[in-house]
Amino acid sequence: MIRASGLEKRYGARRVLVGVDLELPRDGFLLVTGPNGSGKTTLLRVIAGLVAPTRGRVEVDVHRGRLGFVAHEPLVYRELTALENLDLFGRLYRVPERRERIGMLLERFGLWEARSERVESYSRGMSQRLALCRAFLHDPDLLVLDEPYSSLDAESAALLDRELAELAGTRALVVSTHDPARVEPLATQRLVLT
Amino acid sequence: MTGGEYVAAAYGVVFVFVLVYVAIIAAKLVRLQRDTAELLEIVRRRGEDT
Amino acid sequence: MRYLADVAALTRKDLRVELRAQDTLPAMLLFVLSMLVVFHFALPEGTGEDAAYGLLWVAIVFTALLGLARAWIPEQEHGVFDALVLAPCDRSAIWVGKTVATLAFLVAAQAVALPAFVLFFAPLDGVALAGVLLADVGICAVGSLMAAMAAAGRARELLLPLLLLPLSMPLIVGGVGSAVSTEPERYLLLLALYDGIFAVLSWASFEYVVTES
Amino acid sequence: MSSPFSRIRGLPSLAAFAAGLMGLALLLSFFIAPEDGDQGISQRIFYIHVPIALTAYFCFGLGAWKALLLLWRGGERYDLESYVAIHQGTIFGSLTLITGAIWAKASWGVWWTWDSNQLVLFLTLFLFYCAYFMLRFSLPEGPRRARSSAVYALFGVALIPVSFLAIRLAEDFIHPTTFTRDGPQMTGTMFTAFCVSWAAVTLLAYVLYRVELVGKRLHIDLRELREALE
Repeated sequence: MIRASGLEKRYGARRVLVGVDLELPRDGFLLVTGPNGSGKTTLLRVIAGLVAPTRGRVEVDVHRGRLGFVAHEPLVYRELTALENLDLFGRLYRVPERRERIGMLLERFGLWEARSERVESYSRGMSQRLALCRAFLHDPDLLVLDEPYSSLDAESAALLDRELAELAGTRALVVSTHDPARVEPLATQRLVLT
Repeated sequence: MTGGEYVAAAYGVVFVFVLVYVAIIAAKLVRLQRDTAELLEIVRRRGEDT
Repeated sequence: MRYLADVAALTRKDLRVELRAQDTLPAMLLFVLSMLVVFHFALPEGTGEDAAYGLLWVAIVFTALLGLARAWIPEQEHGVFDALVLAPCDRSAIWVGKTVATLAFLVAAQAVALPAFVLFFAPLDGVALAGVLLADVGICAVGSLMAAMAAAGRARELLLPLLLLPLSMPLIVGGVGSAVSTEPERYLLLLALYDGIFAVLSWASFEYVVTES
Repeated sequence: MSSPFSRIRGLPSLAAFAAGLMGLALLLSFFIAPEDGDQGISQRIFYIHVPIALTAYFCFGLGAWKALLLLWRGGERYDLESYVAIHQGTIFGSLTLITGAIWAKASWGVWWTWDSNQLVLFLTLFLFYCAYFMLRFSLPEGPRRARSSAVYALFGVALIPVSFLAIRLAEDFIHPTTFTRDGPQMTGTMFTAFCVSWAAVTLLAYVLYRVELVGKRLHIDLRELREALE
């Protein structure tokens, strides 16, 4: 699913990624750990195709429509409600039975009551959960999650654990996190960036 | 200003521009030379350490 | 067909976001009206109507610039731009949606400004209105692309006018000409030519401006 | 088959050839070409002003061509080449405006005239390409800056015909030209002087372009070397 060799990324003189090689099968679960500024986010953005590596090559053979991405920011419109955001992305990703699937996801992530409120009135945790809904909306083959647990409360974190446990093995996952303990058992591969 | 002086002015400006350009390129060459010397220094020092 | 559905979804999103945020449209309206009032004082007694048309077009261009400066702000909050770029739709649809939405707001602002202009200064005939609409299309098309370029830069409010003003020169000539000239058809043709060339060029190059790989 | 031009590939010989050609051009335009009937000696500015303007167009065209290659085929080197070509174009552009102003002063007694479509078009393009550098300095280095600059460079070339048409149409209502200056009728030697100086100035621009390119590539290689050593 993902093949990368000699990946390097440099912003001016600062080398963010050096000599990263990885190979992830279609059902692999890659856990990426490392201190702040070690290039976790950059690596995940390179895998997602948002950033071009300075040197080296990365091949991700998944169609853009089959990729789910969660970043530090929720990537949703502040002025729109949860329903409107998911409806927009549902259309762009051509999700079948869009309404039912959105309803189910909002229910599962505890956002059903707040579905018609604007995202700008959401707490950080709620926005993060909406971002997870957006990433899972089209049932992607490859999920790239950049510190998905950030700003989630205990209950939501447990919820995400169950989700990841369910997904592991059925599709490719790349997860970067600060407390790897939660995800450690599910990981089939580990990459520590320094 | 007579016609001839204007012609001289026009060609003069072109000449000055080219000269200024050559001066800028010369300045760049000097800087490149200094950079190369620095790198040489680093390599030489590294050579002595090993 | 898919493309049109994407464009419709994106345009509806842009219109809804803007109507909810309620900051660009009212600002554009007040801006263009206050400019017209300022022009009244700027035009000394003796100047003819032509000067008024000229200043109208200055007001139109700068109102468009005001709207375009805010065009991609919603996408930059919460980094939504990445989500749009990652979506499987053709990226030019994002540009079409934004252009249509910005055009809608510009026309809405002009719906108030042009009657005010006729009231304050000089009449506007059908051809002049056609000139305004054609120029609006041109400046929104090119402006949306330039705004997307400037969005990735540091001094984006400063950069956008610099990028757009030279490009809008033919639009101003076409616009003023359609209002002032005795045979305005040629100017409408110029505007149509401009729209044709630059709308297609913007449409084709938008993808390159917003992606890296 | 080594035609004389195959030996000219190297930069030093190219520069030498350019210098020779420029010398010939100066000789022709000052001494060989006859003096113009009505404008007298000031007409000789024509031999440097117009070639510089055409060279600026050539540089902008070269920049746009490299930009097209970047967008079409990708490749880091085209971004630099497009940038340097447009940089040359702007330098020759400012020269065009200055020599044009001198010519306007000599021929019509005013430093600037909106009547000359050529000069007005050039002023628009000059402002456009100055904004090109503002765009480059504002965006962080990377593929996105290269692509945005390339797209902007392509817009520049599309702007030339449209602006020319707009300026020609603008003549009617801004103010009709008080005097028309159709292309100067050129006798045989005048025309050869013009063509030689055109070729000489274009070659000069191309040599400066290549020199600057070498300098910039050397700078990038050194930076890479430095990073490798750290």
